[in-house]
Amino acid sequence: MGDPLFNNGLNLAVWLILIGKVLVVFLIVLLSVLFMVMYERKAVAWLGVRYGPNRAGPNGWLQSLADGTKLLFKEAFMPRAADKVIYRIAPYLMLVPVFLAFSIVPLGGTITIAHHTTRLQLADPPWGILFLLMTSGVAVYGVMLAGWASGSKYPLLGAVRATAQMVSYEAVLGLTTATVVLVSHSLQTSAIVAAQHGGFLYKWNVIHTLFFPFALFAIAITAEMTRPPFDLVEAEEELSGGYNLEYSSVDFAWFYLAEYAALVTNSAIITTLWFGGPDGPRIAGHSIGPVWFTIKVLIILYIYVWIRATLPRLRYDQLMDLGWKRLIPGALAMLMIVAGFQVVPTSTSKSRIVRGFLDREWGLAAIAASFLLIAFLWRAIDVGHGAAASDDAYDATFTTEVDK
Amino acid sequence: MYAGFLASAASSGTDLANASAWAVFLVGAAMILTGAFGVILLRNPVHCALMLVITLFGIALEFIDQSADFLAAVQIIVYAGAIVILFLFVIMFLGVDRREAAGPEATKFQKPIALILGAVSLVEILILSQVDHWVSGAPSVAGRLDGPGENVQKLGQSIYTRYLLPFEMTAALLVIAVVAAVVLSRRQQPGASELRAADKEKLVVGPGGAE
Amino acid sequence: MNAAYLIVALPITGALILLFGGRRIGDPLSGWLATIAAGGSFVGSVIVWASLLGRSGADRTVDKQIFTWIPVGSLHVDFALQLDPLSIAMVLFVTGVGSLIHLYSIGYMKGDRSYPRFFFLLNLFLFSMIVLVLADSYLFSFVGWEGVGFCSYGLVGFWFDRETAAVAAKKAFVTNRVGDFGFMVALFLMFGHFGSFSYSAVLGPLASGHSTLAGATATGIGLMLFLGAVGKSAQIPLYMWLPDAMEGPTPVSALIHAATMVTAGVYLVARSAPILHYSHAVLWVIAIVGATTALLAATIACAQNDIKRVLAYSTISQLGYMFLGEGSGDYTAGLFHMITHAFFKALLFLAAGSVIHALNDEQDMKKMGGLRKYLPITFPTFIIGYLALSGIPPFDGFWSKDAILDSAWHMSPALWAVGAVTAGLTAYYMSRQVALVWLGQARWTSDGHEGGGGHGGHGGGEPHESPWVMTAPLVILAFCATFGWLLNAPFGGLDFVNKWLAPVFPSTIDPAVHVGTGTKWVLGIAVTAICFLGLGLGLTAWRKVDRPALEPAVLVHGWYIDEAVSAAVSGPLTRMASAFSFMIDARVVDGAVNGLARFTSGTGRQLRRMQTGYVRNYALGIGIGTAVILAFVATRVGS
Amino acid sequence: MTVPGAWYLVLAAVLFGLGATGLLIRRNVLVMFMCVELMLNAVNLTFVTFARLLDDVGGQVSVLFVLVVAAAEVVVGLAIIVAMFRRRAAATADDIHVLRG
Repeated sequence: MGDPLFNNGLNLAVWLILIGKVLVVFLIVLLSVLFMVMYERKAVAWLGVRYGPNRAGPNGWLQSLADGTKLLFKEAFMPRAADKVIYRIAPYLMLVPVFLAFSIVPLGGTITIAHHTTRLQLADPPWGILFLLMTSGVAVYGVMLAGWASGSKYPLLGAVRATAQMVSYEAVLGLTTATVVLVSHSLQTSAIVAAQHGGFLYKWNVIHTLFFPFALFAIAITAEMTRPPFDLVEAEEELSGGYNLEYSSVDFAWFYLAEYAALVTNSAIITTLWFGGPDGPRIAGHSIGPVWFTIKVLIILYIYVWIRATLPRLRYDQLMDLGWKRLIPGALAMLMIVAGFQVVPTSTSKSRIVRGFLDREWGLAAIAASFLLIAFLWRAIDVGHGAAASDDAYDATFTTEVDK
Repeated sequence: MYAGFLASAASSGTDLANASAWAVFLVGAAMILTGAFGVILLRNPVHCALMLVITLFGIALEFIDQSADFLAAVQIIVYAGAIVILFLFVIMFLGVDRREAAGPEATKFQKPIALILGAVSLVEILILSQVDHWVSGAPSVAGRLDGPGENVQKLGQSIYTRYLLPFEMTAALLVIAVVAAVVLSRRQQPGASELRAADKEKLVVGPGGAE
Repeated sequence: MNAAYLIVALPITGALILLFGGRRIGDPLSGWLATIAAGGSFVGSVIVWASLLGRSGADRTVDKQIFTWIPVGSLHVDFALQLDPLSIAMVLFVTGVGSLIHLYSIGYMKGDRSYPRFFFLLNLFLFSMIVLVLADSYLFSFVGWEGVGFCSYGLVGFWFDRETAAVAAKKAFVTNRVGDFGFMVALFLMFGHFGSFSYSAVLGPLASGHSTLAGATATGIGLMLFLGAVGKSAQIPLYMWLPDAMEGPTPVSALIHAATMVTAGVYLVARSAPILHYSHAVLWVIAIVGATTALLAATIACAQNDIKRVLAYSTISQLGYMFLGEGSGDYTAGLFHMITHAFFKALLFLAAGSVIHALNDEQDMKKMGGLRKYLPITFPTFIIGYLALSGIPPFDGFWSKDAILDSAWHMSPALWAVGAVTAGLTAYYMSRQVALVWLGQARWTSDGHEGGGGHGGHGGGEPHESPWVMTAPLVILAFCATFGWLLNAPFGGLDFVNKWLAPVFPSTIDPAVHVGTGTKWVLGIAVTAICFLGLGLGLTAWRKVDRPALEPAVLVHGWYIDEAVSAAVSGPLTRMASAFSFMIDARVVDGAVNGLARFTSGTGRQLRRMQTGYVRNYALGIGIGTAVILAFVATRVGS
Repeated sequence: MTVPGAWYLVLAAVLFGLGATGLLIRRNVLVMFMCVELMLNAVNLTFVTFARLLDDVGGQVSVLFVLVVAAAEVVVGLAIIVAMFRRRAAATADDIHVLRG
């Protein structure tokens, strides 16, 4: 089940390969961040019909490297009211989970080095998906502590906002990931990828789970990363910069790095969970998983940039409404529907029609139940809105009277 | 957590597996104790919460060391990812991240008695640890833990068959907790609940005479 | 067989729906809902009956477990239904007549303020009665027993804003409690002796003849059970509540008198036949009480002016007949009379209700008369009920009364004589009623009577016939009252009820009544002659005249028994109570209570110091406790 | 898996003791809550250890339930603290003694 690398026990070569893999994955993430920053700036410029960076390096492609270097040499500054230790730790707390999350992404196939076959994947634990949820859960600490440790008002507000946002959307993330686990019958990322293999796109989870879970997942993970249009954490107009306002120099660079690393990692995870990972047609009899994987990730990354260039930022209450009142019920319903269809048929009727119906009855029941649930929630939300509106109206009457 | 992962994969060289198991246990124990002492000794609640996180990671390590993979993951997701975050959130939300009030204790002997009690309990536990028969229950009542199959699978099978009723009850408990939390922490609209629409119309608020 | 659940479930479902949603369901609809629930219950009973018919006689007892109610040690009481010929026979006529009364009430209660509450109580009443009848143990039956008591309280006092209604309800309830007390004592005795409450465990060994029940115990249990039956079935000395129960709406009277409440006692005695069999004394007590009640109530009925009160006393009288039959050892005759009585008494009450309805709540017979022209459907049906009650052949009252009197003759000719006189009186007072209400000239004025309370809507004007929902049950019941006797005709092999109930009353506990055929003929003709005599007397005496001096005050006041009881209770008892209240209550009881309170508060005042309000103090306490326990464990393990 | 179960149990006991001591000596309600979490974790550890020693999956199931209950407890507890904070701007457990009545 696990990585074939460990089939023959641990020896020096295995250790070396392991260390090599760690380094490679680390570099992949690091370099992709450098690339991503430029990719985004170029793409946004193109979408905005501007030039974008075009000075450093060929066509400006070394601009991000130059920016990074500049940041490293700036003075590291710390507010007096800051909590010294946590202020320093926070950027790393943000960076580490992102890098860790990438370690469970299968990049495609296996490779043989010195008689040792290993997967193109740093780690493949049987509970890989849980590891993903773990990292996304722990990632909140970075933002939260950075905002708090700055000892300043606006970063704290940004951090509190970010925490509420990330915790809220984590539920959707978990529920939609559960649908993937349901159809793949495994928590292991490599098994999930394998389950999506074959059947010309049909087996990709994005289609296999009726698309909606994917949509919800994509929204949730965007909010989780605090990417636009969910970037209220760093809403300049209100918070003058967000949780990392007081950071400068290399510490700020880590935040920047972590943000873009998260973008890349999460794109890779979307690819893995929903788009078959490295799955794709063979070229000339050769499996070229990593190539397909890269192409898919690039497309998703481009969509992220596109969204950023297009959509305006949400208001905070809209964000919470969307998360709690729309996405979570929807994700729950989709989970029930997918689960309903997963029930193994047990009917033994002779008639095909009867059997077909019986096979589907769980699914139909789940759909019906989901619709009922949604309708019920919808009604509840409307009632809640009505009550809130009447309260507001009540407040408003008071206010206007007073203003007179 | 990779150490445990490695340890589980090592089939040859029992010494190595043995050593790694011990290593994981000791690292976990160190984390647990550090974190626990941190929680009870540090002054700042935020630091306490972070120390709690360290303890939780240590516990997760011990879980992995005892091949409870799923629980380790859930431990991190639920405890570190949700519960402690909630703690921190409340601390920051309320702004109680100051040092603890250093005023006199309400009751004089609270702290010394507590410390003595802790020490006494520790001694008692150590005495008890000299006893051999720690395990006296019937084995494999609810299902075998060893043997083929994933830990998650066995756990799930057990939960959804033998423990279905408790499981549903915990689900109900969670719903109740959510509702309770909403009710408890909702800001009261002044008078909105007492005043019906008809009453509101009767309300005449003169200029400047509001509230 | 599973229809049995339906019998129980439908009325309670209807009751619950009406309880919680009655107001929303609204005026006619809630009545229909209740009627459908009752009717469904009847259909269920018919289904169960049909499926029991398909079995052989010995096989006709089925237990239907619902859930375990009391599992305490060796005591094990189930919520379970026992379907056997007796309970099915009971439930059939309870639900059947009950449904008709439901239907009738839809029309009768139209426009009442608390329409849904009425039907809620009706359905609950029906449910309680079904539980009482179908239960498989005395204890479960007692639940229904109490439920019936409660519902009668609620229904008699339905118009509780009337002083008299509230008082009557209270009276019914209190009187019933006396009977319930007897039932409970019987339960305790039973538990003490048998260790169980279920019919199969208590009665099974008795019926088959091998049980070690001592005569004294049997007498005790039997008497106490009969005391319960006396309370519910309004026998001497606990009959006073029944006439007063007329304060309830007329359908309630019909329900209480015909189908549910009062038959509970008759059922209980029949059910307990194996116990009674062990004690001849109890049988004699039952027979004598029954006969006395029959006569006494009949005499009182002769002098009443309220149309419903006459019927109420006649019910008491007829119940006396039933107990006379059961006391004579002929349970089937008693039960058969109960069934026929249910038909014609429900008919009479509903017809009386129709009259009252037509006259805008006028109940005084002296203000009626000549109504036969105005109520073309009610009149003939009432006449059928009248003939049946008077024991005129071939209406079914004759047959069942005849069977009872035969058994009474077998027991003692004196009992027969009392019964025969009662029969004559019955014919007399019923004729008086018919003459006053239907014949002669009208003594009401078309605009004189003020519109009564609840169901207005039609002010003055001439009396008019009721809507079809009220007359349809009348017609059905009249049909039953005319042909119901075919259920148990004593010739031609038509004695279905006898055959049906034969497994419940095997010959060991119900020896055949040996009355020769010739004697039977003689007795039957004699009784019929007495009945005709009463009939003729009543009609001729009351046909024309308004007020003949045939109502001695002593009868009008029901032999002054009510007054006597009041005097007895409120005189010496009140004095005794006040004496106790000063001597024992103020000194002993209060002293003990106050002393306890002082002790408690004193202790509390001291202990309050421990409640510092500091959570951590409490936690410290827990911690110390834990340490002590740990130390204890450590020492134990170490040794 | 050769670390004897007793080691884990002692570790859990020590953790439990630390949590209990912390509960007694700390005054901040939030920190007291954290100490309760420490104690719960100690119990979880014993559950898992016994599950391994007895080869019984029931122990691990119990841990799951403890997790859920802990989550519910924290949610309600924190809500109470927030509600309390509206009245008195301090998170000291001793402040609640006014509820003594």
